[in-house]
Amino acid sequence: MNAQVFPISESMAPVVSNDAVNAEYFHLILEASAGMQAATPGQFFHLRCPGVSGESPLLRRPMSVYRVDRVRGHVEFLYKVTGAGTRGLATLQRGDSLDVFGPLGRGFQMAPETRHVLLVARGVGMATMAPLAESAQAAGARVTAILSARSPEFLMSNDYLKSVGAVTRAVYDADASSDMLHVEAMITALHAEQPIDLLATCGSNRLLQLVKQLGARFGIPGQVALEQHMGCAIGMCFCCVRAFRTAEKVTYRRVCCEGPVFDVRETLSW
Amino acid sequence: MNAQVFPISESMAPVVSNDAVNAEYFHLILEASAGMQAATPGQFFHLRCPGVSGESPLLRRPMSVYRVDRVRGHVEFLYKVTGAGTRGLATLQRGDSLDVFGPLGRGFQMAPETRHVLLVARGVGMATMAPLAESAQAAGARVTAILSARSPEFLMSNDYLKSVGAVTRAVYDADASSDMLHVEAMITALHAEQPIDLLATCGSNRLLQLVKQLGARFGIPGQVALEQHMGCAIGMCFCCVRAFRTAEKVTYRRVCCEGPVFDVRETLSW
Amino acid sequence: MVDLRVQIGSLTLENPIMPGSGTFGEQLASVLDVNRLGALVTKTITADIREGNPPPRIAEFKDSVLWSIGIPSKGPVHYVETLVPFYRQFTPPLVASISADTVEQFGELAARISVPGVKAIEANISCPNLKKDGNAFAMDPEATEQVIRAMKSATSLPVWAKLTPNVGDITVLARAAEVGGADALVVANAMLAMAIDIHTRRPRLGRVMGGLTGPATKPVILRMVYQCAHAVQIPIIGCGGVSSAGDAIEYMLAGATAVQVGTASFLSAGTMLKVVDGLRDYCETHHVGRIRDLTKAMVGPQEVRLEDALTV
Amino acid sequence: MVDLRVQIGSLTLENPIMPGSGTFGEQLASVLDVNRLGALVTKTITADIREGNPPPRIAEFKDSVLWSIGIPSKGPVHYVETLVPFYRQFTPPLVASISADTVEQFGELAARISVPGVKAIEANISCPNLKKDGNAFAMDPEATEQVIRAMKSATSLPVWAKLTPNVGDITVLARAAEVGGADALVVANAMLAMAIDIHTRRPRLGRVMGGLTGPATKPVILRMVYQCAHAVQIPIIGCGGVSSAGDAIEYMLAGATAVQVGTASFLSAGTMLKVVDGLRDYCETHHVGRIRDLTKAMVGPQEVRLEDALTV
Ligand SMILES: Cc1cc2nc3c(=O)[nH]c(=O)nc-3n(C[C@H](O)[C@H](O)[C@H](O)COP(=O)(O)OP(=O)(O)OC[C@H]3O[C@@H](n4cnc5c(N)ncnc54)[C@H](O)[C@@H]3O)c2cc1C
Ligand SMILES: Cc1cc2nc3c(=O)[nH]c(=O)nc-3n(C[C@H](O)[C@H](O)[C@H](O)COP(=O)(O)OP(=O)(O)OC[C@H]3O[C@@H](n4cnc5c(N)ncnc54)[C@H](O)[C@@H]3O)c2cc1C
Ligand SMILES: Cc1cc2nc3c(=O)[nH]c(=O)nc-3n(C[C@H](O)[C@H](O)[C@H](O)COP(=O)(O)O)c2cc1C
Ligand SMILES: Cc1cc2nc3c(=O)[nH]c(=O)nc-3n(C[C@H](O)[C@H](O)[C@H](O)COP(=O)(O)O)c2cc1C
Ligand code: FES
Ligand code: FES
Repeated sequence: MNAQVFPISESMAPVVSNDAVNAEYFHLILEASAGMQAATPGQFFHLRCPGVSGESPLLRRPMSVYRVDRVRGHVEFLYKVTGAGTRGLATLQRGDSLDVFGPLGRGFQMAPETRHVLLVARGVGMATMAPLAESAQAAGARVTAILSARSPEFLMSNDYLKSVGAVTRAVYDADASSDMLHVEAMITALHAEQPIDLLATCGSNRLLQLVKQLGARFGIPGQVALEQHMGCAIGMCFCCVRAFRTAEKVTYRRVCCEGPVFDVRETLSW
Repeated sequence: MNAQVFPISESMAPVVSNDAVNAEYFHLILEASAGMQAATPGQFFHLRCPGVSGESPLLRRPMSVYRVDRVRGHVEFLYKVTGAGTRGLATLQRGDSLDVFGPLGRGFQMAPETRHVLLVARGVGMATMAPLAESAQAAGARVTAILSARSPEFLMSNDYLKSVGAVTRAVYDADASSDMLHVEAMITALHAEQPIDLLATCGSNRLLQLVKQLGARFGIPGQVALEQHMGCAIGMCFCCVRAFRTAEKVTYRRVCCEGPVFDVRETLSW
Repeated sequence: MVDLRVQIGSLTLENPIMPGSGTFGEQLASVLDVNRLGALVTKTITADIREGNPPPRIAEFKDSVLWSIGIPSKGPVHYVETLVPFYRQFTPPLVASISADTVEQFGELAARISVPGVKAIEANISCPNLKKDGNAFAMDPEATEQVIRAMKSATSLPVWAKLTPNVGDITVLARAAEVGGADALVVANAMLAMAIDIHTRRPRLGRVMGGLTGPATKPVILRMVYQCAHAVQIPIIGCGGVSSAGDAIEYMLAGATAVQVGTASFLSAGTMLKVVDGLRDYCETHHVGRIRDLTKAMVGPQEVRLEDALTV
Repeated sequence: MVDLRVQIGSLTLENPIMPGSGTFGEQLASVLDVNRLGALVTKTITADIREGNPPPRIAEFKDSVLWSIGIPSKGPVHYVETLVPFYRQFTPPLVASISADTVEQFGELAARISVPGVKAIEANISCPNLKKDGNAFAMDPEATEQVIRAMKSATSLPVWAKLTPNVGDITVLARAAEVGGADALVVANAMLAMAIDIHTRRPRLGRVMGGLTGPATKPVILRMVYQCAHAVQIPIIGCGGVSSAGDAIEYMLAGATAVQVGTASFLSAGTMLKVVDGLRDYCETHHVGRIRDLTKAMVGPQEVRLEDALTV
């Protein structure tokens, strides 16, 4: 009837694999339509999670794109099992299909002249930034990633980040290297080595504060991927707001469509 | 704390097998506790049916005991797949467990001196009467069963009834042998051969009417197993009523606890 | 040891869990140890003998059930001569539920069933008031107050007013019952609802409309309990959609002193005992010595008000 | 060919399916062909600019969702200058939803947004009436009538009154809106509800109470549509828990002329189109030539009355 093409779509994506990465995390690979593969770094999909023993969740669950593999035609996710939805996701097996809605949201914005991107994340937060590492690298920028974790066994994405050419630095709670002062010193040193022109962070309020401070100190842009509970995921329901500070006032913004990636200068801590 | 034993209980019964009998019917065999095996002919269990793709039914589903196999310690059901609940039942596999509540209801009442029991049923109705065949036979009565079905492929329980020593007669819509006049003639002939002293029926309003008439004509007791949508299945919610005629008045009775087996003389047609 | 006892006016319950009227019967004693319940609430009776509504009486949804039972009743003589003696073998207090067509009849029936063995009377005022256009007593504050007052002057037993959720501002009704002298409120009865079979185009219940019960109703009734708890001083018994200890605790935090379980007992007959055990576990885990300390213990929201955010 | 058109007063809709206010936005045009909808209903606006309620704004249940959004509003200027022109590219009629703190402001805002491109105005009267103790307009028949009357005299556009389900007898409100001059009723808005996190003991919404929506609410709202259809002459738009064509048909059989879809569009953005397709299929299967013939087409229950049974 009409040949309209819609940038956002709901589709059934076949599961290629869905393997446990460690005790808490799974890595899901889906066969992706061209529309799905159009996802840019920092964007997400809204997933209809299958139910476990009848507890099929009503709402979808937002999940950042961990990787778009355009060669194989895959979209990948890295997720932590926390509640009913992600428990359901974890039951997916090769041959199943997952109902995915997207790609959604406003991702990371990298100026073309960017030369050195610093990613700093904690836990599964790195999942959200992995595509940025890949695309920054592809655009000729150097990428350094600081990964913060409880201890080495909870380190995420290290190998993948290395494989796309990022230099990674792991810091741990276990040996106190994840201490903010230490991370601050690391970033300062990295900046001295080669000026950082984009700071990106996700997954920790303390890291966000640090990025905010250092961004202000060095005069470089900082971006953060935020999370909030979602309904529609496309900006219609206004349930996913967080408070932000603009020049004039404090205001609510929708994480799903005005974000999930925001300028750190406008964020508030809470 | 207390060593009370309750006649009705909720238990998780391991599935021994659950095989398709034909395109519509399944035969479910459960490992049964002693309490479950205490079920008498005409009694039923209330089953928590598992969900299929998240449509797990809230209410339980009543299901007559098809057979109690006291040698193997099994309770068996024969059921037709009709809606969400029975679709869920059909997914059960050996190794699963089913939450069963029972045994429930007032079953068939057979006087000790009974010598010839006639069962007449249509479709899955025979499932409900199969245990009566077995126990009547064991009590030394002759059992004749008239099975009515659309056509031979929908015939139920014929082999099983034969195996417990019943003489079976099949009548079909396909060749018009299931016609009421024909069935009436069959029963009249059987009664002439050896007086019937208990008529039992299930699953067809027309058969019920016939049994009622013949019972009155020959002066022999008739019993019918009825169905009604159920909530609690133990007499508390009053949702499973049907109208009955007593000497004085028309009144509602609860199928779950005043039945499911009733004296045909008190039934009304609808 | 957790102290599970709660106080409903002059009545001490060993624990806060009891059945909702109409969802319990003698039969449950064949399934579980009813002595472990906080109270035994029986099905509503009327002064006359009634058969109840025409079938179909039940329709099922994903997370709720729709009923049209009416009040099949064997009358007060059967109640006093058969049920009361039967329940005497059990330790939890017996609570009789009654209904009637007029204010006066509520009083008369309350008097007739005020016999030894009955410890409180619950007024099911969700039924039509025949003297007032057939609108439910519980939808009308004046009628609510009058019914409770009539019962209170007819009996010395505690009277619980069971409110209907089919109202606008429930606090108006709650206060009316309190003014009438109610010793406690039961919040609330089933929600008026209906369903149609789109293939036959017939209503799915014989009486078209019926009462919706079960888990899906909990958020609405919980809100009503919370509102009532801020409107009256008398204890509140929460009722609607409870099927786990977590649900019961939610009601207590919102302001309930005790909780009734209905539909969930049909889904699993042992639900009430599971809830009692779960309450004990919760109290142990959360170091709550006396369960009554949970009543109205909800704390404020962790708001991120824009005004506050300014000062961060 | 099935005729899916329905008539809401003077407005002809190509089919009976439209979004509920607040569950639709420009964004949906990036996902589906909005020209296939019966009407386009926009999020409620107020005369002033508002940020809406503090988060958390959402809590999920098995079959319903609890929301506390408030009315984030960019005001009438943005509406008239940005949204109306945007929606002009689409064929379905644009319905503006408005809210206000007083009767007078409802009239003023209706006048301000009565611009070419807007085809009807929906009055969201579920908000607090600041001149009357903050109780919702829609809980008060007098205020309901006044709001509609004020809007009708301020605009020549059709006015739809969106009732709240948080009332006792909804027909009183329905009639008040009809007397006030409403061209149609939307039955109904979300149900007031709440939830508590038993571990933190905090309410799960920043504003404690919120609106319950989604499939679980359907049996209650359906009953209200049925009641209203027997109380007023103006068309009714059913709204509450619709997620399939079957749900929409149920509403029509109960008395609705058209149907709004809310929460279900969040669960699957294409729901409304799936419902439209399903309506066509149902009509074809059931040989319904004109979908409007389904309105109020429920037949009586197949009752087994005891009285009747006697004659069997
Ligand atoms: C834009 C975005 C990207 C995300 N990317 C990832 C990712 O790549 N990997 C990953 O492991 N997680 C990610 N999350 C978090 C993920 O959405 C939640 O862990 C998930 O929704 C939890 O669902 P659940 O049913 O398992 O848990 P439950 O706690 O049972 O969920 C209950 C409800 O709360 C919501 N919820 C709970 N936690 C969160 C959260 N942190 N953010 C938003 N909603 C939440 C759920 O969606 C659901 O509605 C992301 C969140 C957002 C907003
Ligand atoms: C005492 C008793 C014994 C029964 N024994 C058998 C048996 O041995 N074999 C068999 O195949 N069926 C039997 N039935 C019927 C069986 O209970 C229904 O087929 C089953 O409940 C259908 O559930 P569903 O979810 O698959 O169908 P749906 O139609 O989706 O069920 C919807 C609702 O209606 C109820 N319902 C539908 N049909 C019936 C019915 N005929 N009787 C009672 N409730 C019904 C369901 O329990 C459920 O609550 C018996 C019924 C009763 C009352
Ligand atoms: C089958 C059934 C019968 C009921 N009968 C009565 C009754 O006679 N009197 C009464 O006050 N409430 C009656 N109720 C309402 C319940 O007591 C209770 O208020 C309602 O079921 C809500 O609780 P739930 O969601 O836990 O089921 C009945 C409920 C059901 C399900
Ligand atoms: C996120 C959200 C926002 C809403 N905002 C409004 C609103 O601004 N104005 C209004 O009249 N109704 C609003 N509603 C109510 C819906 O229009 C609709 O009445 C309700 O969601 C019930 O329908 P449903 O069960 O299909 O969701 C909102 C509902 C939701 C879920
Ligand atoms: S989730 Fe609906 S606006 Fe963001
Ligand atoms: S099913 Fe509850 S009384 Fe029969």
